[in-house]
Order: sequence, then structure tokens, then C-alpha cells
Amino acid sequence: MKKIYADNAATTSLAPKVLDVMMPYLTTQYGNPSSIYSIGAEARKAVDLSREAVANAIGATPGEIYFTSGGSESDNWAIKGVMHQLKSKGKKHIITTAFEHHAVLHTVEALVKEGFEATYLDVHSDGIVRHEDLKNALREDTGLVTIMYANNEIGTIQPIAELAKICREHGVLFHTDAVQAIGNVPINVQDENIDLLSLTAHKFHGPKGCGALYIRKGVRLQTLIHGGAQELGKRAGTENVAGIVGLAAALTNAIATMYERHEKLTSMRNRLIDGLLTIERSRLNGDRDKRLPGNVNMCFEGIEGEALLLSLDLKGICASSGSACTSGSLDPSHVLLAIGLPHEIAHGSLRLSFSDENTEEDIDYILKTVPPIIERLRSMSPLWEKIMKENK
Amino acid sequence: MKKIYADNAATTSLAPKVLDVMMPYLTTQYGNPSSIYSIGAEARKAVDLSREAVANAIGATPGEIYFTSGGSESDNWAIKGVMHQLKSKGKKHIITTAFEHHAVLHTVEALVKEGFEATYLDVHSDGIVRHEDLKNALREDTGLVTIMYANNEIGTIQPIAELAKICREHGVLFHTDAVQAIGNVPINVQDENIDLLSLTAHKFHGPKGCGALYIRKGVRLQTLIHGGAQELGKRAGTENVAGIVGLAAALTNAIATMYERHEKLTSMRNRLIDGLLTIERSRLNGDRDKRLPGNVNMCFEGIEGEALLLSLDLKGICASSGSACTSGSLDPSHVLLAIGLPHEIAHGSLRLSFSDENTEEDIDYILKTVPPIIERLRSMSPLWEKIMKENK
Amino acid sequence: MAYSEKVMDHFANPRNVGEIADADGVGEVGNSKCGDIMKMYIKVNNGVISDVKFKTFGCGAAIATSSMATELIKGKSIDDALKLTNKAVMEALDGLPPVKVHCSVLAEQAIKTAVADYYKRQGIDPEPIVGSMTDCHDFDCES
Amino acid sequence: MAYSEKVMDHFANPRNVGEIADADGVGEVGNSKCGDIMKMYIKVNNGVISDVKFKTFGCGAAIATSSMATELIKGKSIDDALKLTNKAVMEALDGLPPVKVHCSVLAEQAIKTAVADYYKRQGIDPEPIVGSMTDCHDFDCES
Ligand SMILES: Cc1ncc(COP(=O)(O)O)c(C=O)c1O
Ligand SMILES: Cc1ncc(COP(=O)(O)O)c(C=O)c1O
Repeated sequence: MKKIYADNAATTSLAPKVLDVMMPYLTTQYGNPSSIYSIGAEARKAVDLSREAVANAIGATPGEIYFTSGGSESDNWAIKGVMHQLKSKGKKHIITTAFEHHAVLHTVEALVKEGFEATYLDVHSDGIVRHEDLKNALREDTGLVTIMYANNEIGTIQPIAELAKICREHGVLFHTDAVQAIGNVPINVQDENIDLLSLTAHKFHGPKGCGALYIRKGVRLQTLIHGGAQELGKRAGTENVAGIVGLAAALTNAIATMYERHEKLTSMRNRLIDGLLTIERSRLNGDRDKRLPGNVNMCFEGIEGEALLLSLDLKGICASSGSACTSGSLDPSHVLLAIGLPHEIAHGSLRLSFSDENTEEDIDYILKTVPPIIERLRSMSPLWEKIMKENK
Repeated sequence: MKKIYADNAATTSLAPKVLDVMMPYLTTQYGNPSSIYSIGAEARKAVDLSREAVANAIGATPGEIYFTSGGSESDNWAIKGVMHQLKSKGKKHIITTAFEHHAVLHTVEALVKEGFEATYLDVHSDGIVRHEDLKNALREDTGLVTIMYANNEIGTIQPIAELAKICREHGVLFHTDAVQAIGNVPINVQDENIDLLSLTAHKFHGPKGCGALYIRKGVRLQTLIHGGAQELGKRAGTENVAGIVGLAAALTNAIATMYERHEKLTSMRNRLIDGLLTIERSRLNGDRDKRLPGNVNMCFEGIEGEALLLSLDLKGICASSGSACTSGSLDPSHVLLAIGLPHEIAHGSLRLSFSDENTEEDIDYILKTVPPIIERLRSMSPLWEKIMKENK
Repeated sequence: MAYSEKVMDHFANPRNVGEIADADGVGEVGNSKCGDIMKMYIKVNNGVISDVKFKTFGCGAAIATSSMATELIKGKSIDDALKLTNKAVMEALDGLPPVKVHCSVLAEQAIKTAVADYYKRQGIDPEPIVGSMTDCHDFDCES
Repeated sequence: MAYSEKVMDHFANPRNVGEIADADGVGEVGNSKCGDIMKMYIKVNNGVISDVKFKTFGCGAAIATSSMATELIKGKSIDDALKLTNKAVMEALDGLPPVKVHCSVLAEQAIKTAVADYYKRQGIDPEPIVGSMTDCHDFDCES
């Protein structure tokens, strides 16, 4: 059976050439970077060069890059670290959006439980934050604004440079969860006035379990993981050398191929969107243009997301839905609710996300496969029956 | 030149057969375990089986094992998580020892800065905690006792079952940093009344950047990394599937080979200790018997540790010293100071730590190589000159 | 997740999908907010469920449990049908992931609701026989 | 860490190790608590450092900087020797890791202390010429 992996927003395959670069550190080069002897120094050098590569990729300096275990840790560290640091200065207010990743949302909620206060900016029906909303939300005691660069479900890209500029002008720190955006859109932390930025390797064909946090020079934040003097004394733990090397190689490659990939994926994406929109009572979620090149997110009324995904899996298509099936929660996607969809529609979403490895043939196959599945599920759906009756 | 890796307490090589088990998850099996389709389900199964294997290795149940990014994260999570949870119950006191790893010590210090209180138990000149000391230190408001299973520098093994029993009797939670002990000594969290236990894969021929925290069923602690519902909702972040699989495979193997390795290493270790003790003004640090089978830690008066290590490296021997050379601190080892060594002696320590991969020939070579190096360094040491004069 | 092969079979090839135009009882449980709606139609002859059909809006487990539940009661007496527990449905499917257990409860409830409707149509108060019905939210949509 | 090849060469093959029995000046700086002690011996002829030897207890950088510093002042006038900065020592060694910069400072101080001792033995107050001496702890043992 044909196999199409169309869930690159969840995770990506590890690129073979990235694995090649990692292999020495999974075999002979096993030294601890903190060790003084040659095999340790080799590992140290690999980590240092990786730090430089990541810095170059986002317009930072190596001393501003800290390796972590992934996007979630980076988000937690940035947000808790800054707010705990600023607490003594009387800053107790955080601004974020209603459709952040849970790594941000649940972190903010944890802080709120501690006594901090949060404002959730509206993301409007197109999934884009408005800068006026940010301006209105800023308070005297705002310590941090955290807004994701691109949304992980509907792929909408935020006007980060504009939002960060407002923060800079108001002397408020700005963090962005760029986990989905990095490697897909050009990012320069200097030009865009970004103070902290989270990324994770497995979203751009790097290994799982390795991420980074950019911390602008001069920004102070408390440590999340205390211990040894690794990562310039700010993040303890023996370095995941292979992971770090893989992250840097994958990111370097993603940046180098960004423009041609952008073009190819945008055209594939648009063709798929147009095709799927011909299905009765379907809708595209999120702005059509200000979105990641590889992201398609649709709702089909009268059907439920998981049943659609299972059916697609039976046809060899790996995709995902807004609803966090395995999370133990049956709530529909908080992202789709944030852009104003009613519950019953939010339950029926489909996210298809593409990478370099996908082809036009994949799009053909998906366009051929989805409509009959939708039809079948609708034919057995009492909800669809109702919708049809009401609209006769 | 001969190459002898004798720093297995810093990190170990990744076992080729462990890498073999990881390889599918670094190539074709790249699915996100939270995904619903087949490639995701495969990854989920691999994580579940790994959790089971780790649980079996320490006498726990799978639901009590949480994967983390390593020993430091596990230590931070256990200690901060428990104390923040118990704060509202009026518990504000932590008991630990003076010679814990920095992942514990600096975490405790961070809590002290927040307003918690800490007692550091004496580890005596043999590097062993006394249970009377623990009893005397317990207070009404003690929330957690955290004592390492085996020390990372001098390898001394603590009477954990005894210490944990006291805690259990007093209704106080007991955490142990078992990073150095696991796989080297038999550990059963049930029999030994351990409530929380930290481990990290790269100390037993597993990959770097992956660890675990055992949390006894019913023990409540706050989350360190908020976000997605991974790790039973208690530790967010896309799972490092390859790392987790590697951790489990390496641990399973370490447990399976523990007894024969113990015998072999103990005999090698004792021969090395006896040989090095023939050097004038040398001493063994830590109890000779209650120590890890692969650990040798010596001091040689009149010389400084780093110079010794560099000299050994030039002869192909990878070893380490108590002083954290790269940490930016020139302080001598806090462990050696804790067992009562004066500063100038603590500066001259040498740790040699062995694994399965080492041989009797390695010991021969080290025994032949160390004495002339010591002699050379002493011949150019004004401190040695002084010592000799004073003792003429 | 990892559904059993049985679940996947009943999801991919659900038995008894459809409606019964002249049904003797119809029951609908769940709601779209909760993400699952099951609608069950029964035909009753001499106290025996001679035919049963369903329509379900919901996840894979919702569809599979509906399918299995209809299989299990088809040709059975009403009394036997009322004895069908969600546990029996789950067992017949070789188990369900913990987060999906509620789907089997929903299937049990759908049958009971259809039978209650049947009794009502017969002019019999269903409550003493069937018990009171809860809806989706009452058995914890979140678990 | 990563010492330069020059540092490793001077560590492995230090120049001018030893003592001068009839030295004209001896200087010792640092202390064992700090982890570094340098002791320098100079022989002075007509205002020129005709010979210099050292003994050092300390890390690789401490030994290498001692060795390089003695090389740099051997055969130089006392005045030139006093002008030797820790930076010049570091440069001659192709750099030092940041945490080891203090070793080069120690080497500079060792020379100055030896020269001060020479002046003292000549009955000359060294302070106006050499400046006041600091010890290890004054230039931050921790950095
Ligand atoms: C006793 C002990 N605890 C904790 C750690 C930290 O583990 P990791 O470096 O994997 O974070 C180590 C080793 O580095 C250790 O030896
Ligand atoms: C926007 C966003 N933030 C954070 C994360 C968390 O990253 P990780 O799973 O590597 O911790 C993800 C993906 O999982 C994401 O899409």
C-alpha cells in the first residue's frame, strides 16, 4: 500500500544525512564535553560548532544559544525563568494568546496558580493576532509577552516583528515559540527584536529530544534545571552531543533549502486546499496566505476527526486532527475554538502537514482518497443527517 | 598509542548493541508516539515496552516510571516537585548530604533561596552517611530526604535501605540520586522503601540526553515541564523515542551482567588501589569496600589534578579529577572537602572509573604509567619541595 | 492508542449501519459538543430484537462499539439486550484504550434508550424496567 | 578547555624547570588553597636576566605560562622583564581558555616578585619600580 506521511507538524523523519553527522557521536566519539582529555575535547568542539551554527541560523551569537531537551523545556524555561526573575521587580503579568501550544498555555496556567496574572489575546477568525490588541493588553506590571511564531495546528504566521517591536518600545520582554516556524520562514532575532525564542530539532528532520532556547544577551532568567556548569552554567546536564550535532545539521540544512521548499510546498498546499474545498460543507481553518507553506487544516461538518484519521491510516495516509486523541481529553482543539469554531465543527478537523519529502503524487492520492472517506463517514453520521435535514 | 578510557563515571560509550536497538527509531520508525496512525502506534509501543523494562529493572511498575532528559532533570524534578507540592502543608525542610552531585546541591540551594531550609548530613571521613545523623536531623516540617545511592567521585555506597526505612517510619518522602549506582548494585525500590529515584542512560552504556525518574504510586509532586500529555501527563515534550529505547536496552543489559561485572571490576579495582597506594604520600578517598566496583579515587600530595590528567591524556589514559576544570571554578572538589581533606590535598585527586570494556591490561598500563608522571610533576612542584622539607 | 484488531475491523466494516424506517424504538445518546452521538434503531418481534441498525458520529471506538453492540443484541430478547453491559462490549472487542471506555458506556446507553423508547411507544413506563438515562456529560466526557 | 598546541608543548616539555641555588632573586606567588603556586628564580648580570628557573604546582596552564614567561624574559634586561604582561604571555601561547587567564597573571606576578626580591637584596626599595604585589586571591581565584 502507498504510504504518505503528512504529519510533519507532529514530527519529521530524521534526515539520513543528519544521522550521518550524528553517527560518530553515537559510536566512537562518546566523550563527555566537560572532560579534559582529547575525546572529551572533541565532543566539546562539536557542541561549540553546533552552537555557532544555530546562532548563525537565527542571527544570534553563540553565547545566546542554550541547548535543551526540546520545545517544551525551552518554553517552560523561558516563561517561568523570566517571570520568576522579574517577580521581585513587581512584574506579575504575562500576555499570550488563546491558541498557543500547551507547552506555553499550561506553563502560563501554572504561573497563574502561583499568583501571576495572564491575558490571552484574541486570535480572530483568521488565526492572526492584532497588534492593537497587544497594545491594549500591555500593563505597567507586564513582564513578558509570549506569542508563537506560527501555530502548530492551523499554521498561521504571526506578525512577530511588529509585535516584538511594540514590546521593545514598552520595555517588555518578548518570547516566541518558533517551534513550527523555524526553518520554514526566515527568522532574525536581531532584526525582529526577539528576546527569547524556542525551537526543537524533530520538527525540521533533526532528532527527537533536543531543542534550544535563544536568550538575548543581557536578558536574565532563572534556571529551570540546576546542577553542573553545562550550557554556560544555565542549563545543567551532560550534553546530548549526538542530538545537539543533529539539531545543528538539520537546522543548517533547513535554512539552506528554505526558499525552494517554500515555493514547492506552497504550490502543493494551495492545490490541496482548492481540491478539498470542493467537498460540501468543508472549510479551511486559518488565513489562507499567512500560513506555513506545508500546512493544510480543514473542517468537514458532520464527521469526527479521529474516525477520519483512522480511515486515512487504513489508506496509508498519516495525518492528524486538532483533538488530542491520546491525551485523555476528548475536548476539541483549543486552537479551533480560539478561532471561533463551534464545538461540533471543531471536532471534525483534519491537519495535513508536508515536508520536503512529499510530492505532487502525494497530493493527487490524498485528493482522491479523502472525499469517499468523508462520504462514508457522513453516511453513517446522525449529525450529518441532522445538518442535511435542517438545511433542506 | 594505547588508549584507555577510565572515566566511565563521567560517561560511558554507547554499546553497539544498544545502538542497534535504537537504529529503527533513528531511521524508519520516526513516528510521534502521540499520533494515532500505525507509525505513531509503533513508537508508542516501543516507549511502553521500554517503560516496562525500566520498571522491571528496579522493582517498580510501569506507571511509576517517567522518562526525562537525564539525571539532572530527574533530580530537579524530584526535589522541586515534592517540596513545591508539600509547601502548602507547611513542610519546608529538606535533608541532604554535603557531597551530593550539583544537580541535587544546586537544586537544594535554589529552594533555600526561595525560603526552604536545608540540613546537610555529614558524610564522615569514609564518605558514608550515618543513620543516627539522619534521625537527628529529621524535623516536624521535613518534607524530603534526598541522599545519593553512590557518590560520583569517590564511589561510596550509602546504606539506602536503612536510611529510607527511617524516612518511611517518620512519614517523610525519600529520594535517591541513583545515577552512579544503577546497574552496578542491585536496587529494588519496593524492598528499599525508595519513593523517588533518578537515573540517566549515559552512565550505563546508553545514550546521552535521556534519563528517568521513578515516582512511587501515590507520591504527588508538581510538574517541572508543563505542556502536552506525554509521560502520563506529568512531563511534557515529544518523547525521545530512540533515547528511551536505548535507555531501556542498556539498563536491561547492565542488570543482566551486573554480578559477573561486579566480580571482575572489584578485583581489578583492588589491584589498582594496592598498586597506587605504594606511591609515597598517596591516599585512597572513600571507604575501600563500600564503594562502586569500578571506582578508584586517590590523592597524591604535592601535585595538582589537572596537570596529572593532562599528563595521563598524553599517555592515552582518559581520567578525571575532583576539580571541575571546565566549570569556571577553581575550587577543589566539594566531595573531597566534605570527607575532610584539606584544600591542598583535595586539589590533587585522580578518579579512575571502569566499565565492562576495561581489562587487566589497562590496569597494568595505568600502574606502569602513573608513578613516573607523579614523580615528574612533584619534581617541579614547590609544594612538594615544602612538604619534603617539613618532613625531613 | 492502539486499537485491537477487532475494534479496527468493526470500525472499517461496521455491522448494521443504517436506519430502520419503521423502527419500534429509536434511541439517541451523546451530543456533538461531547464529540460522540449514537443513534440506534430497533425492531422488536415477540419480545425479541429482530433487527437493529445504528448511525454514529464519533471516534473509531464509538463506531466500533456501536457496531459490536448491535451485533450482540441482534436476535436476543429485550431482557437479554438490557443486560448487555459496556464491559461485555469491550470484552467482545478485545478491549479498549482507557480513554475510550466511555464509548462502550455510550453504546450500552444507546441500546437502553432505544428499548425505553420502544416501551414508551407501547404505553409502558420504561423507567422501572430500563432505569433512568444519563447523557454523555453525566458519565464524564473528559475521562 | 582545549589548550592550544603551544600550551600543551610547554606543559609537556616545560623550559627552565628547576632551581637556581645562588639566585639573585626568588619570587613565589599563589597558594595551595587556590590551587596554583609559582616559584621563580632569577640570576642577574649587569641588569640583564642571565638565567631563570621555575617550579610550579598547578594546572596545565600554570605550568605552561611559567615556562613561557621564563622563556620570554631570559636574556632580557630587568626593565624589559618588568614590562612583560600577562597578555604577552597568553599571546605567545596562542591564547588560553577564559577560566585560565589568571594563570598568566600569576606568571607575570611571579616575575615581578622575583625582581622585587632582587632589588630588596640590593638594598633598593622595589615598590616604586615594581609596584605593589597582589596575591592569588586578589585577582579572583574563581574566574
Ligand atoms: C550522581 C550524579 N547525579 C546526577 C548526574 C547528572 O546526570 P546528567 O548529566 O545525565 O544530567 C550525574 C552525572 O552527570 C551524577 O554522577
Ligand atoms: C508550537 C509548538 N511548541 C512546542 C512544541 C513542543 O516541542 P517538543 O515536543 O519538542 O517538546 C511543539 C511540538 O510538539 C509545537 O508544535
